[in-house]
Amino acid sequence: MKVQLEKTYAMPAPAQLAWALLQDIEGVAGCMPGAKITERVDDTHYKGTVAVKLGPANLSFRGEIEVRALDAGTHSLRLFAKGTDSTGGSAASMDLTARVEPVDAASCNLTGTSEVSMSGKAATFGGRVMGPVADQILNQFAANFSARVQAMQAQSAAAASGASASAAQGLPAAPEAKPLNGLALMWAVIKGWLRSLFGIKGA
Amino acid sequence: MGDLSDLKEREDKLQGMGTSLLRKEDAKFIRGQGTYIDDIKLPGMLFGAIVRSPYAHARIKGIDKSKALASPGVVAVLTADDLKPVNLHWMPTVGADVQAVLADKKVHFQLQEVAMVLATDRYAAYDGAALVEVDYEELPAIVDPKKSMDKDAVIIREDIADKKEVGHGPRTHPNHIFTWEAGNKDAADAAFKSAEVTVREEILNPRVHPCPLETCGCVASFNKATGYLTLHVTTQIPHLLRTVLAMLSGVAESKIRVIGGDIGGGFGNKVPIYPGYVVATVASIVTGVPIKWIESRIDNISTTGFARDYHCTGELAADKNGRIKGLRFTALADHGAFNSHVSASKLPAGLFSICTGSYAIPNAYARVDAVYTNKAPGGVAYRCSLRVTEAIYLIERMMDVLAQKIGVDKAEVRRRNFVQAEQFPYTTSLGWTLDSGAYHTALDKVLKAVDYEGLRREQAAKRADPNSPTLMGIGISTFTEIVGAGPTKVCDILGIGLFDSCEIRVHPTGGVIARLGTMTQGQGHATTYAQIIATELGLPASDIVVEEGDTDKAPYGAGTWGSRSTPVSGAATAVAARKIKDKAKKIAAHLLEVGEGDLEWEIDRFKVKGNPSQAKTMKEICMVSHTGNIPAGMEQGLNAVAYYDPPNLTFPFGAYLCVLDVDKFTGGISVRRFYALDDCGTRINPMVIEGQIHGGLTEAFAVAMGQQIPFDDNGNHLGNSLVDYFLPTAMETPTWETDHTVTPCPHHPLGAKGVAESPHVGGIPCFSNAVIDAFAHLGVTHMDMPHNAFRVWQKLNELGVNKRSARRG
Amino acid sequence: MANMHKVSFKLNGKPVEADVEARELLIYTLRERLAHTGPHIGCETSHCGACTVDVDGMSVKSCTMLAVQCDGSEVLTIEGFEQGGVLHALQQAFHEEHGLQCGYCTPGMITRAYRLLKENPNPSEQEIRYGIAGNLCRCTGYQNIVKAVQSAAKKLAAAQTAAA
Amino acid sequence: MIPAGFDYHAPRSVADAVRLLGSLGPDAKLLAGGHSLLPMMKLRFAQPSALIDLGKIPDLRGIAQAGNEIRIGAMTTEHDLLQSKLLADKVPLLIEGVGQIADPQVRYRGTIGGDICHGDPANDHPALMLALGASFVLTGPKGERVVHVDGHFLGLYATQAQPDEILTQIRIPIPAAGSGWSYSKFKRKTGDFATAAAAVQLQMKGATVAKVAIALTNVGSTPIKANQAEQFLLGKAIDEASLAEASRLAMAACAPTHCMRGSPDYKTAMAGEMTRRALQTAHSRAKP
Repeated sequence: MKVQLEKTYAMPAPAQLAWALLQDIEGVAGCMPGAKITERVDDTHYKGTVAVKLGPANLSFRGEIEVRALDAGTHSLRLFAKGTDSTGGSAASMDLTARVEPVDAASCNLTGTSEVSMSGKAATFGGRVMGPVADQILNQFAANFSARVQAMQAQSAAAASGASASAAQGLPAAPEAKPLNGLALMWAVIKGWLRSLFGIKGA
Repeated sequence: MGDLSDLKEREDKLQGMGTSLLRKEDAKFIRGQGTYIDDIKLPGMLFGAIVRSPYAHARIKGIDKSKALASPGVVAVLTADDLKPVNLHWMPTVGADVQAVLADKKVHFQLQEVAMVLATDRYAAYDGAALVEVDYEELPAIVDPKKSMDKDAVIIREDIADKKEVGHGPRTHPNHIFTWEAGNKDAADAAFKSAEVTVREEILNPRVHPCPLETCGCVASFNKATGYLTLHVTTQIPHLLRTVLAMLSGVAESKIRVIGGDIGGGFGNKVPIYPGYVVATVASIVTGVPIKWIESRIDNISTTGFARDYHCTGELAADKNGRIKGLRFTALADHGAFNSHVSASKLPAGLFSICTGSYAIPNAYARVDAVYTNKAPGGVAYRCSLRVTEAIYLIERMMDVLAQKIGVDKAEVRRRNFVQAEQFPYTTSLGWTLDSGAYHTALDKVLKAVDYEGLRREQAAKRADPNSPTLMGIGISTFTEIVGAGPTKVCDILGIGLFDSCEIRVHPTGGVIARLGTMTQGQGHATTYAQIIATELGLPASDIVVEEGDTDKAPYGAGTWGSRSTPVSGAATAVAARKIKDKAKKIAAHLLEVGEGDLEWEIDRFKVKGNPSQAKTMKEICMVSHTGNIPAGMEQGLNAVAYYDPPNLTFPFGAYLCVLDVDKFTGGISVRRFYALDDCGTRINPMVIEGQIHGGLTEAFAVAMGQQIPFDDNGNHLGNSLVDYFLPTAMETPTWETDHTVTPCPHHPLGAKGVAESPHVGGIPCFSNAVIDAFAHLGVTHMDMPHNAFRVWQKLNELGVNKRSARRG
Repeated sequence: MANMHKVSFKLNGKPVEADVEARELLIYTLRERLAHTGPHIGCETSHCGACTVDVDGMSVKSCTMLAVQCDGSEVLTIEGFEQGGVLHALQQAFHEEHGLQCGYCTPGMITRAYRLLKENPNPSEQEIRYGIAGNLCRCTGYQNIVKAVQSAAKKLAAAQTAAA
Repeated sequence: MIPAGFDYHAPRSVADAVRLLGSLGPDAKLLAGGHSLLPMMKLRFAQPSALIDLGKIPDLRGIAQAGNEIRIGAMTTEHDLLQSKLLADKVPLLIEGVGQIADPQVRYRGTIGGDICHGDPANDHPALMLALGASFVLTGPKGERVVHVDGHFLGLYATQAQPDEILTQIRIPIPAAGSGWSYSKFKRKTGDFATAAAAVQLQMKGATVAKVAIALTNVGSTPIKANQAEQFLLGKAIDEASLAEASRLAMAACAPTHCMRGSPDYKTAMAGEMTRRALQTAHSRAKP
């Protein structure tokens, strides 16, 4: 059970800042809904957990992340993450390439290309929900990422001439890992659509 | 004395062969008093839960038991490493291969057995299983057998990568198992070269599962003091299982007792020997306490006893009138990760060579190539004999393809190719000798019963009407089955011939106990065997007890599968009864002071010819046989045992016809009528036969219309629970019309043939032929099973049949 | 460790008690603690109906109900059908119409049919098929089961009028 | 196939249930009929710390008429609905839909509230509620609020109900006398979710459509209201042309995913076909 995803998000910050954040794996993981780095093995190997929650369903994966490439030239990062869920019945892996492309001095695009592969029970029973869920995860990731780059921007502005190279230090703590919340996410994802249909009832 | 009403009364009292005697086995089942495997509870028993792989193909880098061992109630966690000391982490298969009992370094298919957690109860065991941490390194999986033998294909079985052969001739690729051939290829090729007409189709028999309502399981109990091993187990082959256990465990076969108990349906799923049985047995030997292992439904569909997965090509060569001159059938067989396919040693492709069916085909060639994939092993015969459904499906489909090609009616093309009644015994070009048959009679009776011409007229009218919301299909199947394995000269498993047995003991007051090597799973053996003995010995069936499945009590036999019970054990029963009858006759002659030649048999007694008042009833003889008043030199008692090695298999046949309607817009199919005529020779219990046919047809309907075990590219199951796997309910299941002719088997002591599988083997092609016939006028010659609405709709959509005419109403 | 609960209910008319974990399924309590092995486990996803029992006048799949939910209930299983050595009309009819083969679905099937006939004493064939659609049988093809339910319905109706 | 451990609570009143829900936190789940939740728990996809069983709250069961609406307690079972003369008389669409849910045993246990709260677009009640224009009473710590079905379903397993709220009652406006109805459901087998299904409530004025509601099951991440098809049909006669266009518009609103039931194309086509058939049946039942 594989899904390919390619998404581009506009980031209201200079490419340098976004790239700086992208190089900070803990920081990146911090933007992943429900994800947490539990151990830094070395510069390119980490251990962590991801919790995915959807209605009554709740899967928590533990596994490893390997940084396969970090290319300053193209501002791109390639990660490979894999793990098994707490009951051992399911497994997942993700091959992710994230790239930062400057748009102008103040903004850039974050493009993520990933192939998510599922095995076990989750693949057998989750087929019907997998597309939407992966979508939600990426959207919230982008939202968190954007929030953090903006925070960095504020900070580096404050620190007068901030050296983007060192901008990765002293970041605000990654938002504490909350499991992906189906309700909040779906709400975010389809709010616009709902508004067009029914006004903003229930918002 | 002797008048007709008296004869009838005595006859009726026996309730012997030919009567629809109500089943003896029902009494416990209707009260909920059956003893199925999960009903068995022994003191101190532990429950074993199996840890399974989420990956279809992966290396095991490590297994961490610590969390599981710390879980409440968990007693032990067994892995391959724990079985190594006793050398039971791998086990030999009937396919001359080996199979991992618990995954050793690698998992080869999704949900493969990796570890067993032993705990004080089922809940604790499953909690523990969820806590066993296995570190995997995923490998690419091969799911499509057509890719197994690619040059760059990943090697599935590293453990035998350099093995030159797996039982059946040279391997041409590390993922190749064997290639089997039958018939004369040159003669067949020549027939195709000179043929006026040839047809060819690629036809799939998808991977399915017998899915009995009870899953597999066992309770293994080893007594350390006595060294005696008792295995309660869901098995169709208790005696062969005992022998294999002795070979595996080193425990003397005399100290192993296998007990079949009540079985909640088998349909082939309970023939193989599964890792769960072996781990539970080893665990009991090691711990000295009883171990229960019960499969979940998902594990059942995913890992034990799949069937089919034959990717076939059918070719027929014929003259322009449809008379067949040559046949070439080949199959690529997906055997999964280990070759534990159930088959007789000399028949790696089972009885696939019955694929000439009911037809006189002068030149034929068949070939099967078996390969490994990252799927579960253990291919079984799902309510059929070994690979017979695959063979008959192919020939019955191809008869339709040929008929469409030459524009001859599908019933007529069959008539033109049938083996003629006077040709029997008829030896096919692939080497089987069909003992008897009356194919024309059967087909004509069915066509008349359903008004075949009328149906074809109605179909023509529907086809002419563009506004008809449905397509009408008429399917025919005139199959010949091959059951009752089998003659030991052709059929053995692990060297043991597939004979079977019956031991009969007659008690002084006329009560009888009979014990057999077979194993009922609902077929009604306790009733039908008793009826055979009742007729043979003139003692009432009500006083005859039948026992099976306990290897300490029953004589050795190959068990119940492949519709072999009546053909083999039924024969053994008759032979044993006749031994007793011969002795009884001597005693009667002695008592009546006449020669044996002066006696004649009448229902329940021997009487003196011409002096009917002079007679001895069997009941009287039973008592006398236990006294001193028997012929000099004769031993007391009326007991006999018979081991029956059948001279040939039996060849039941039938003619089926199905009428159905396809909804043009949804692809949904509704079966309007299904008429099944079966000929199984002598009919022992018509009620039981009818019941077997209803069940077989229903399983055929399930296979044709919906069953399939689907996988994604990673080898993940996509439908391995009853959420998706199709078991029809009373709502979906059609109503069955049954009929019969009787053509006795010339070589069976009772003239009987097997029957339970005919409706499955003959039913599947009948459904498919009906579905495809609905599309025949649109040029469609084949559609693969299952014919579920989605797949049928895709064809409707492709042909544009589902478009409504844009007329404004 | 999940907390334990004491549940007490009437099983085939007799009061019973069991100490169970909250997560314990009714089928497990009946089979493992109360030695009623008539109802069986066939699928675990509440499709097959082999575990069907009657709880407070409802046909229930006991693999999808918690034992704790039955506290104070009236539970009927196949073991409760035979009264004073006399088989229930449904048990008799399943035997006479050859409505069973391996017997594994039979307890659930009969228990379901019992409630069906309580609610609809004279069902048509279609109503019977619809009424037992929650119970799978792999052996019989249902035809004789339908016959058995029809024949039991007649017997019960006759008994009714006789009693009246 | 055994659930992980959890605590069990069986409150006797809605107030107690709300209190428990608040105190036990987000890992506690409400238990209704259990035929969606328990299988998920047996597969250990769901491992709630506690279950709050609503089955012992008598106030949550029952069917009654209040003015122009029918009020149904959230814990009323499908079987109760099927037995209701009141519903058969006033809201026959609901009866026709419920009769096609799962199997008899599931209908004895399954509840209308549970079916709605699960937020699964494959369930039948969500679309039925859309077609009937129902409202839901949600009870939480701050008391009750009534939300309309439109917009209630946010996505897969996601509804407007907040984590601390309980659906306590369903309110269905009684359709105008003489209106027609149909729930056309296409499924693989008994007990299966719909491949696609259409719920239609139709009111004719003479030969033309005065009012129509069309809702679709299992062809998107939520149940779908076929607004454009509805708009189109207003004032039109039900004939081949309008049926074709209405089902085309209904199909345009579908966004199903692939599963064993079929491809998105197929499910969309079935949604169109079920829409057509439901409209035809509803039309045949409607009085002009």
